[in-house]
Amino acid sequence: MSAVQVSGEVLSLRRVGAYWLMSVVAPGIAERAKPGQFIAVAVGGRQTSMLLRRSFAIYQVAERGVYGGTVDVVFAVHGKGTEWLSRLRPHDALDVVGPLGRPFRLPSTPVPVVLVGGGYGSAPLFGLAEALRTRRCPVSFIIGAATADRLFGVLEAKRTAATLTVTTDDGSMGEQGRVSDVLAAAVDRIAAEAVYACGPMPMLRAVAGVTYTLGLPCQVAVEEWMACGIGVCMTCVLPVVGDDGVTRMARSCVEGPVFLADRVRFDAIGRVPADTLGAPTGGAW
Amino acid sequence: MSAVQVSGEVLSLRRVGAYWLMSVVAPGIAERAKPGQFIAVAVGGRQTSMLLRRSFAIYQVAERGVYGGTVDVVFAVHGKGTEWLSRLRPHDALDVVGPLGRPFRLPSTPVPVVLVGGGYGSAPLFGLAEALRTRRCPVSFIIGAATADRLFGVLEAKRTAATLTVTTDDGSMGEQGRVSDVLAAAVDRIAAEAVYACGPMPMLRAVAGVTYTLGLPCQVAVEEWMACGIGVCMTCVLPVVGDDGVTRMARSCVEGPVFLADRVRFDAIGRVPADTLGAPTGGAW
Amino acid sequence: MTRLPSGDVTVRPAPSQPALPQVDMSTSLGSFTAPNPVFTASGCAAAGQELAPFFDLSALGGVVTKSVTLLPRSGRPTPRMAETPSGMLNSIGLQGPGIDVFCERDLPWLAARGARAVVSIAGSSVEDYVALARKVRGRAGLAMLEVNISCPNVADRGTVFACDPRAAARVVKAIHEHGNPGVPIFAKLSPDVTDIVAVAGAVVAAGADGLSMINTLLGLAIDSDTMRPVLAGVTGGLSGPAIRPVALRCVWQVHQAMPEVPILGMGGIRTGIDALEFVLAGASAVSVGTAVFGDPGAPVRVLRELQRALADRGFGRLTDAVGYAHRPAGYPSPAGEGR
Amino acid sequence: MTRLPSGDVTVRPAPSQPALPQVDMSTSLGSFTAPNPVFTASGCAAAGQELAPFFDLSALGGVVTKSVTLLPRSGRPTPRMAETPSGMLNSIGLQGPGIDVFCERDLPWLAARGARAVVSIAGSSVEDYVALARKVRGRAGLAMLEVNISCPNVADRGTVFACDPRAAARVVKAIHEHGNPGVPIFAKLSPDVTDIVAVAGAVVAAGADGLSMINTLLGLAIDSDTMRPVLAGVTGGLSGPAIRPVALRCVWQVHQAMPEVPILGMGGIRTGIDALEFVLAGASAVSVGTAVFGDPGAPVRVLRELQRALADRGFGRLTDAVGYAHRPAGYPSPAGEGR
Ligand SMILES: Cc1cc2nc3c(=O)[nH]c(=O)nc-3n(C[C@H](O)[C@H](O)[C@H](O)COP(=O)(O)OP(=O)(O)OC[C@H]3O[C@@H](n4cnc5c(N)ncnc54)[C@H](O)[C@@H]3O)c2cc1C
Ligand SMILES: Cc1cc2nc3c(=O)[nH]c(=O)nc-3n(C[C@H](O)[C@H](O)[C@H](O)COP(=O)(O)OP(=O)(O)OC[C@H]3O[C@@H](n4cnc5c(N)ncnc54)[C@H](O)[C@@H]3O)c2cc1C
Ligand SMILES: Cc1cc2nc3c(=O)[nH]c(=O)nc-3n(C[C@H](O)[C@H](O)[C@H](O)COP(=O)(O)O)c2cc1C
Ligand SMILES: Cc1cc2nc3c(=O)[nH]c(=O)nc-3n(C[C@H](O)[C@H](O)[C@H](O)COP(=O)(O)O)c2cc1C
Ligand code: FES
Ligand code: FES
Repeated sequence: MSAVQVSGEVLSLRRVGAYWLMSVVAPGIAERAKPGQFIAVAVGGRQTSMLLRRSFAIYQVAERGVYGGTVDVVFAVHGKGTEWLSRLRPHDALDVVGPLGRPFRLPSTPVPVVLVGGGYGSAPLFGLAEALRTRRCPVSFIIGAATADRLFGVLEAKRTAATLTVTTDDGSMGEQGRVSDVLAAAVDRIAAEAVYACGPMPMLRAVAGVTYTLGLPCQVAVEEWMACGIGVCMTCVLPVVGDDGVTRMARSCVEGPVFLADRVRFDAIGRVPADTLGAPTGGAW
Repeated sequence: MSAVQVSGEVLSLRRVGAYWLMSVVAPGIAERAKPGQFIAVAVGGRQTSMLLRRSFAIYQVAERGVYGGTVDVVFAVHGKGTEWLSRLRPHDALDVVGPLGRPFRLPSTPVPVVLVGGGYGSAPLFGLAEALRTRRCPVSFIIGAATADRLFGVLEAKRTAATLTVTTDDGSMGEQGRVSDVLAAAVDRIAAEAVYACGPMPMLRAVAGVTYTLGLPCQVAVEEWMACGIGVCMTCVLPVVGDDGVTRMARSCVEGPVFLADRVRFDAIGRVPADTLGAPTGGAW
Repeated sequence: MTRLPSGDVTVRPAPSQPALPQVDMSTSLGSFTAPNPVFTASGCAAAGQELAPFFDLSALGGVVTKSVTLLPRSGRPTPRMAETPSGMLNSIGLQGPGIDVFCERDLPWLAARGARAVVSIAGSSVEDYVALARKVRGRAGLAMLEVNISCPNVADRGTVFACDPRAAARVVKAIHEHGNPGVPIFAKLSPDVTDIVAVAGAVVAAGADGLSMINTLLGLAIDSDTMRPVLAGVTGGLSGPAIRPVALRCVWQVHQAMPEVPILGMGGIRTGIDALEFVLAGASAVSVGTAVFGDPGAPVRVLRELQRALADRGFGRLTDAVGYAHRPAGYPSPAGEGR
Repeated sequence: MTRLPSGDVTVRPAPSQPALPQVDMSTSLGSFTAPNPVFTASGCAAAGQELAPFFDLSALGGVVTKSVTLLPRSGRPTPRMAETPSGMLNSIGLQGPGIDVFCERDLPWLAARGARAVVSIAGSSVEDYVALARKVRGRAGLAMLEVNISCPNVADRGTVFACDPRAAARVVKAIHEHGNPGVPIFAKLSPDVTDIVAVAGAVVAAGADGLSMINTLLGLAIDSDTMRPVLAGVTGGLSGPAIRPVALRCVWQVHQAMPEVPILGMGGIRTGIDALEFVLAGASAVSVGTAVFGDPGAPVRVLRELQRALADRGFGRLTDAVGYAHRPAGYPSPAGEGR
């Protein structure tokens, strides 16, 4: 469903561990949003030197409410723009474009699935879990991060998921290790037939490796630097294999952010593989 | 006394007619300020696209207080920066440099004087009036503007001045006309021996014309576009005749904003008179 | 998806648009007369499809498409962009499907929607450009040809055509004589030259019907953490409001030197007032580029704001405002009396 | 002045500065070794006096003075400036007292305060430059000569010296041979050229000990109310963070072409991280210009921030960071292990 641009309003903003949970009144977006899609918000205000929107995965939405539809996102303060966002107050205006990107595709039959989230990457998985449950798919969660305060949604996952495994690199919570270390076991436990993952690129690569050896279908939601978020600038590309077996530099904002894991050339992120359609052939370009 | 840079804090901000009256906690500046000096404030916040400070004449100061010294300015919303200032809230941080520029020189004897203010230009005259009164100089006020809402300080002038004349271009308050139309009469009434004026350049020129014919000494506080406010950039210049009779392009931020009216080449504002020191001599520059 | 506790809907009315004052916004770019002077910018609107959700493409003067090459191109590795103060750097490397797919898929799509396509072409040799111009000749929806000469010339150790008046002229002349696209040819100039008026003069003499200016400035950003250039391509093109003063200067200089040559002006336009400044400096039309990334609806907003700004200043026709900032002292104001 | 109702004073402690980590900040610019790499920029610090209330001038690597001419100059009419997105335009016209007053009044003042003066000179002929260089020869406090060649060459219908490699080289060669100031000669380059590496090569071959880059970009602003150029001088020089990517690109290109030539880098530096980026790109020192207008204390703050940024990245010496962004893959990191 096509994106809209709305002048929204901050409803609430609060800390959750190492992150911020922001609720924005953005009528028109909530109604359209599907799990895995994202929004792009303008930052810095009228006379700002920051031209580009910041993108955030949709954590949850409320289609209607006293205020009209609301969209929630979970974000980490990374640089100038997110720092500005973290200082917003309720009722401040926020220009939002969304919903953007391709959502997760849902299984047609009620098969058990494992959802794997790294850091704030678990945020979009809760909407997905809900949609899966309405299709009566047993859902198991794996949530991981570097440290305990960077885990998001552990309690909610406990409440809503069949099983939950938590990992931290430093062992400050759950099992010490990476989500990919515990994936095979989690799949085994519920005889999962599909895996969905969202998180940093190295994690997605590891998850894709595991699902590949297990021979399981896997969808990943990637995060690439984006200038426009709507498909016109070509900055957000990564090498993806098409149905025709040909590798193209695909725009993660419109052809993604959700991709089939086995189509993403994780070994070549940031590069242009030589066999990519239209890859440099030496001098002649 | 030399300027300081302080990270101040907005104490209050309220509308006064067509203007905003802003009180800023700026310790170190209040103690140093003299009538006729100004402050330069940074606008737009951290990631702003606005690089340059905005300058405002000091209306009044409180050297000490529960908050430390405060400085008050009166400003009109003119463009981006003043628009941003008008949306500040108490406790917001504001970076202030001041006090800047040369203050009004005070008469050594208790002579009667007339103070002439146009628009927000009357703001700096109240501090001056107070200083003059401590020297037992009878003070008469002329306050003018285009319309009634653009007059500033009428009540305060009524309260504090020996006599007050108000003019508006549209006659919406006081006498219809310009401040310069009523200056001669005001001078006459108290046998004034000096005139001080602050306001738009055309008004200052007219006032200078009147005091010239009356043979009275007159000091004017001018307003030129300023990039730095501290004397390093050379953007704020106007042609001024020096003690040696030579015209130079003088920096209004450090050699002004207060000048002797008969030294300012009002006929040549915005130009470089041919007899200016180092004026273009054709090709050779 | 997860539902939050919810009450009644409050319908928020869309901000009502006050009716626009009457101004004749039409403008001529060589033999092409556009209904209005606001266009997209090449590489900032792809081939239009992605902007359709945000506004009606036929409402613009035209849609300038991403520079297309003879063969498909993968473009450069990532990162391809860096945000800079009031600007951004990009290093895309002309990623695209190639001219054949473009003509089969994209051009017809635009034509079907009544959009006027300004096709931007990019090559690495004079022959490339000629071949590209031939490919689009007579296609439905084609309104103008924009020749992006900010490309390395393989025959000349990769010197950018736009940086050498002779090379730039050779490209335009060849298109004019051998590749004639049957529509106005606009040459797109780079600001990274010592004398842009000389380049402008050369391409006009070679047969360009008009000039698009400016392309991006060559820039670089360093990542202070990795302590290497941010862009995989090392250097990139600087765009956005940061470069607007440079763009206005280029338009001013070229219009002053050759007032009869139509200019499609661009560089940091974000509002109707920005667009007005380009028109006053000498542009007959403008492209809105980077602003689209921050505000997908920018082109139509700019058009609306420009029309109002012209009316506010007493202009009944856009064309009366073109180059107006060059008028001598005492020249009659749009409203009539001298200024 | 008017007193508001007042109570007790609250003394607010100045924000405490955490002690700076040890880093050898000294840098060599030809035969001149500066204690640290942060300088003011010509035209953004006058001759230093006005900045003294805000910081100790001797704490900087040096004070680059406003370009001085042989005779006094009134400069141009006003308006002389316009604020632009993340930048500003200026058109001052080299207002100044002339070299004699400068040498009598300003240079001694700086010397008396232990400031290292980098004297910037500007002329309209080769002879002017030679005469200026002679005038400052052997003066107390003189650390370097910066040759501002972004000036119209009267002998060549006003073409700017910096825009013509031959003219630029002629100026530097003449100073080198006939006007030898007895200190390093830095030529200040303009970015408004097709090939800045060529200009750099020409002036270095002519005897320049180093390069200052970049000067402002030529720009223009239109007043949408008067519908004329804002600046009395019509065009002006664009400076500030807006141009930083262009400045970094110029420094990068020139350092890559001639890594042994010291560069005084500038263009939009506002923080220590900005300064670090110039150093990593190849600058041995930096000038802080426009940032001073917004923050009079900027140069010393930038110095502090740069020192901390270097320490945070494991650099024990500034010189180890110069050009570090050009290192090949696998080059040892400042901390030792490869990156
Ligand atoms: C599809 C998508 C979904 C995302 N979801 C989330 C989320 O749910 N929570 C969250 O905290 N972050 C999320 N991110 C990352 C988030 O967009 C960046 O952290 C943010 O843009 C950084 O902006 P900044 O101004 O703080 O950093 P700066 O470094 O100041 O940003 C400078 C520029 O780089 C771009 N940029 C920098 N880092 C990133 C990045 N990691 N990804 C994309 N662009 C970047 C910015 O958009 C901006 O244009 C998502 C990114 C994408 C593409
Ligand atoms: C010594 C002095 C004292 C002043 N005192 C007052 C005062 O008491 N109250 C008040 O309302 N205004 C005063 N002004 C004018 C005030 O500084 C400008 O109105 C303000 O800078 C406009 O900023 P802006 O961002 O709103 O406008 P913009 O047009 O967005 O400003 C753009 C740039 O132009 C400069 N500029 C624009 N107009 C002026 C102007 N009139 N004078 C100087 N610079 C300008 C700004 O500083 C900025 O750099 C004073 C100016 C000076 C020089
Ligand atoms: C991401 C991006 C891609 C671009 N691609 C092209 C291109 O393919 N061909 C071209 O002629 N110009 C291209 N440009 C330049 C723009 O068309 C325009 O000339 C420049 O960005 C200045 O305008 P702006 O500041 O409004 O963006 C591109 C600009 C950007 C930001
Ligand atoms: C108001 C102003 C005046 C300047 N005057 C000179 C000058 O006289 N000589 C010179 O070489 N550069 C001059 N410059 C250019 C600066 O020295 C510097 O090269 C340029 O502004 C880029 O640095 P910045 O962005 O830090 O200001 C001037 C710049 C400004 C803003
Ligand atoms: S972010 Fe612009 S195409 Fe994806
Ligand atoms: S404002 Fe810079 S010298 Fe006066």
